[in-house]
Amino acid sequence: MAELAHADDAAIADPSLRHHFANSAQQLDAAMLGMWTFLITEVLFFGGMFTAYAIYRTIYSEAFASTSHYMNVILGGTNTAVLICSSLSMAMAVRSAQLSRYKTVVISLILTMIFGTVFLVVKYFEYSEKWREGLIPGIKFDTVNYHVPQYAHEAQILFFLYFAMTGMHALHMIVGLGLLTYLVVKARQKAFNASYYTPVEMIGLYWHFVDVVWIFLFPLLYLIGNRGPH
Amino acid sequence: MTSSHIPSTKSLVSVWAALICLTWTTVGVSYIELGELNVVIALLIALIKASLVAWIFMGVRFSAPMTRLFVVAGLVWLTIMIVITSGDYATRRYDNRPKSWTPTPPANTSTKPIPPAVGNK
Amino acid sequence: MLASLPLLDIPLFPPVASAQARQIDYLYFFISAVTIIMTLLIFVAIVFFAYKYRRSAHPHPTQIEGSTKLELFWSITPFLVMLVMFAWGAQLYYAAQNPPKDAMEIFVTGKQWMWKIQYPNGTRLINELYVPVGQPVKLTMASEDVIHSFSIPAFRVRHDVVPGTYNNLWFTPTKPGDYRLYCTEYCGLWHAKMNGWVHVREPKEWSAWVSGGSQGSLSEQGQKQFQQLGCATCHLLDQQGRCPNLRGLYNKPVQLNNGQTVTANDAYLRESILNPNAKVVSGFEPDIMPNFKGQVSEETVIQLIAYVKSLSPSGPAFQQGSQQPPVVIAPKAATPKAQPATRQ
Amino acid sequence: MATLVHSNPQAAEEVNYLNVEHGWKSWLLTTDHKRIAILYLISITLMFFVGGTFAVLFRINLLSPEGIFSAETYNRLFSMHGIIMVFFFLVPSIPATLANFFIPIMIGAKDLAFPRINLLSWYIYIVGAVLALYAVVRGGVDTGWTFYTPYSSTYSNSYVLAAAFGVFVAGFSSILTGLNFIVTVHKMRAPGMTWSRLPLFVWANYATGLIQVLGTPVLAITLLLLAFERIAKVGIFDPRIGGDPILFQHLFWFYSHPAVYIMILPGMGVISEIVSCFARKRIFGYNFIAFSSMAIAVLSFVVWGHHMFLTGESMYTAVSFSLLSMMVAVPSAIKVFNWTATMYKGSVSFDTPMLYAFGFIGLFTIGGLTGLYLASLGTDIATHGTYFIVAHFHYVMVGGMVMAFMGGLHFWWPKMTGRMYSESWSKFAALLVFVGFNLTFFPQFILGYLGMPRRYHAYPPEFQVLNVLSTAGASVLGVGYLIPMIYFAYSLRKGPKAGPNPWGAAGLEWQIQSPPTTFNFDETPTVKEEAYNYGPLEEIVG
Repeated sequence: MAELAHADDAAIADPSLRHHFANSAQQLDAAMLGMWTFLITEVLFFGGMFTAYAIYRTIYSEAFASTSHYMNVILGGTNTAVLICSSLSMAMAVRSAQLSRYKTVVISLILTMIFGTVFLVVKYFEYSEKWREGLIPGIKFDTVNYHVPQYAHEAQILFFLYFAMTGMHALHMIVGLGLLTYLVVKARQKAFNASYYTPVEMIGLYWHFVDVVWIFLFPLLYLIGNRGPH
Repeated sequence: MTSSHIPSTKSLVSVWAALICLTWTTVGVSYIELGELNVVIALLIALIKASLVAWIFMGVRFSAPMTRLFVVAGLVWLTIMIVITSGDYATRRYDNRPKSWTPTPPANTSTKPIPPAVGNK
Repeated sequence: MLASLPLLDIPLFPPVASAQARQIDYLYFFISAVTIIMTLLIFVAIVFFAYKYRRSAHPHPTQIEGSTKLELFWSITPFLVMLVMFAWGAQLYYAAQNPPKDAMEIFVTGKQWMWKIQYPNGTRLINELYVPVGQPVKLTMASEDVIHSFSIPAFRVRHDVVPGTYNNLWFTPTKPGDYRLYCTEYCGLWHAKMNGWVHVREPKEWSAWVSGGSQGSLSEQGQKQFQQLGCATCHLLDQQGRCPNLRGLYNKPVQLNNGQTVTANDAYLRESILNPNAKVVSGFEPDIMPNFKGQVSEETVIQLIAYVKSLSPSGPAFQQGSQQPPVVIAPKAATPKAQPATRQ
Repeated sequence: MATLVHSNPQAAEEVNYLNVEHGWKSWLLTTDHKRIAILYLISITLMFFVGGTFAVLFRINLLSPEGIFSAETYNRLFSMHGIIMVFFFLVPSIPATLANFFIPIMIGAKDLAFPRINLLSWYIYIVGAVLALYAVVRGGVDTGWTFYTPYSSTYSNSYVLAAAFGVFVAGFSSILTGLNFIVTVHKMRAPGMTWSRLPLFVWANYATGLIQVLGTPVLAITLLLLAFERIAKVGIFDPRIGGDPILFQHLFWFYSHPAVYIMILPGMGVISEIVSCFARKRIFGYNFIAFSSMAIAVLSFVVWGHHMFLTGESMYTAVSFSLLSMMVAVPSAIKVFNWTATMYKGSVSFDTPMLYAFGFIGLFTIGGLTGLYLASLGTDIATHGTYFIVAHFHYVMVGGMVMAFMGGLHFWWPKMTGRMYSESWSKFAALLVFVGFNLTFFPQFILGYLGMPRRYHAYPPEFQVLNVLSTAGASVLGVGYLIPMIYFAYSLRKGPKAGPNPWGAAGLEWQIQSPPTTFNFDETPTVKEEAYNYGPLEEIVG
């Protein structure tokens, strides 16, 4: 356990040390463990939908393959690339916070936010295209001129899962953008330096997690079955 | 990630490059018709990408063994859920497997023969 | 077994009216014995220790760390006892899930707050089930809306009726009488009203009842529907029409155009009626048979299936047909549009 | 309880967490884990009595075979009773109150790892509770606490969305509490407080934290998918488009079975503390009890299939779930044997907490053993969906969990409030609860095997006598739960002052003043000896 002899002078030196922690190393470890535990809950939260996807994919594999006719792989691919770049810029932000480079922290955070917004805009186009083609299960889904009418019903299951998963993912992106704005405001006040960068690190973990979820969503939803030239 | 371990820019950019190439490969592979294998390859590539992001970007490389245990525990619980639930569906009898049929309305009492369903060729 | 307290006539134990009931009761008694023994053991141990080592009589406790041998003993022995319960229960469950081949088949449809029961000879009842003593009965159950659960406590049988699937349940009544029938899965407002009676009668009395007033057997009604719905135009019975010939189809392996082979049981027939393109027989074109989903009612589907079954000689015991060698439906590889060669 | 202001003039005004600051702001914006525990205690007691009144109401309805209220009212009463009791009383009760209060003190820390998240979890609980009460006021939900589709998604026209959203929000409060406990036990232990010196109450709540963190998110996503399906009129659980209602049950029970262990594990932790204190003895087989808590936490995630044996599950799944369900019963058996063995050669005193511990061990044994009827496939056919199951889980939840909660409350009340409560009244109440409980739920075992189905507002006339017995028991139980409210409130005002260690117990929480100061310890203690050190070690049995 942390040595306690000089606990008090550590408290004086570091204003951000919370009273109930012995020293900032213990506080950072606690924050990291807490963040990882939270990410585990997110893994299981998305896990429920992945379980449903896995089951319906095995039962209705042809119906799911028929839905790839409507999935725009180019938009999905660019989105994946955009998210990977945002992960890079987020990692750079964390790195420069650890090295107390105040300017690069602000720039990379803003870069991450730009990539995030680009992702959401592309997502908006995909959703509106699906709305126009009438593929929203329940609300607007014309089973009559679905391109393989016999699979119209099972395809609704996939589109339900598609909107549930990508919707939840987009919601997490929006929350991430909110957190990033908070970080940018604090970074401009030079709040983060080598001895105190926990918020940047934790929101970085959250952002990378959201990217990992998309890394799994993209192949499972967009690259189903054999799709000739799209 | 204690403060002594900071990832170098080189390692970050190389991970980024690897992720982009892997995305290209997974899209490319999906155009080749391999039947069941398509899903397996797509998931494998996604797994590699995810572990790359976790190992370098999320700093699992430097973090304490307890954090790594937590990450592994989370993935183990996810596999428990997926494997056991889909195990049930894989081994179910044909009768009990979900099939798409709708609850049918009351019997068609009119004597007129039923026209074929609208929309079918 | 003390079936009820004499004075207040409180029922303490359900009637034992089916072959399964006695078997499940034996397991029930075994687990009850284990429960009572263990509860008394713990109860006596606590009372004895609490009394013997009460603070006034035993002020100086002797600290004991614990003993691994004792711990291993009382974790392995309970597990062994539980393994016996597990194996015994699994064996009963396996028997309950696999009805005998010669069981008489009755169709049950669970609909919000009533049980519609159809006999192969066409009689239809609501919340009433007449069965002969000693004859195994298999219930094939479907639900039209929510999950119900067909349960007859006197026979110790119960199975959920899940919409979208066929569930079956079987029993062999052994004691004539009237037994209650319940729905044990919550299904809405009048869930408590969804009960009925199971009347077990002697075989003579039962067959008289069965051959009594009924508008033609299920398969005859099925035949009427078969004509009326226009199935006969494609499914010719004497030679090969544009669609597969249904004579002798029931319970036979069928080769599909995606290479799979499926046995043509009730669920296959029902799915092919409601969603024909889901499983197209090899050598035939999809999208020829109209989709009857939403056009035909539950009873009509069951009547059609009964009619198709009556076409195959190896139908269930009710039509005493002899066991014929399995007939492979799929014609030899023929050009799609050409007249497929007739079967041998 | 009104604001806890001390008006006891003659005692030297020692500063403690209660009188260090006053006014509603100091309570509603506190980050002191002790005050948050008191806030939780008040809110879950309210929810317990709301749920309890529903229970008494529908027990009255079951007095006559045709039922006194309408079917509609009965269906909503039992559903809301289930939802409020499970998600708003049983899941948070011991973790959010007693564990929240005592884990930091027991491991020698000033506070939990994330005090602000602790307060946030209480506010989220309140938002969830308000949503659930809104659903109650507007007419309640009639799907049962299990929300089974397709009834809940397409056929029910009650406030399913409001209730499901309330439970969804309350789930996050439970996740945050679990997260707080895990990080605290990992990172905030005082020097010398190694894992093998942790009190068993901390072990039990650490295991509960793991289940809360790993299980609750799946409930969140399941209820979300249900809400989407209810709004969009079509969804993945809808059989009309090929969905499978059983998938909802898989995802629901993946959380809800571990949730029943979230409810019982903290109770087991409390009983380990009480038994070793009132037998003045080291707990028998410390490592085995600690290890069995962890074993329960892990095994509880692979047994959920026994809720669905009769839904057409495949044979292999049913057999494997039945075997695993038998394995998960072993750690609970180990705990019961160890508590009994702890009393061997002890010096047992019969204070109220010990009476509740006796009650817990007896009733939890019956509850646990009757679970074997449901784990073994054969007898599950005869008992699924009947009152046998209602009796089983009430024996474990009310006979086990609520007994342990009352025992813990009586055990730590002097430490939490610095006041003793009346000994005779509390013993009388404990006896009343024990008698009322058995009178309520034992007849239901008989009704169960007779085949009376659950959730029936009207039943065949031959079951009437047993139901009347059960209703009589319910009223005795209700009174048994009201009496503590009175003597606890009385003790706040006029109870005799309780010193730092009224029971002479071992443990860090008994070495500080009661009620403790805001930062618990003047300087962080160093732990040198074992967890339950009531005297030198004399004997190793066998």
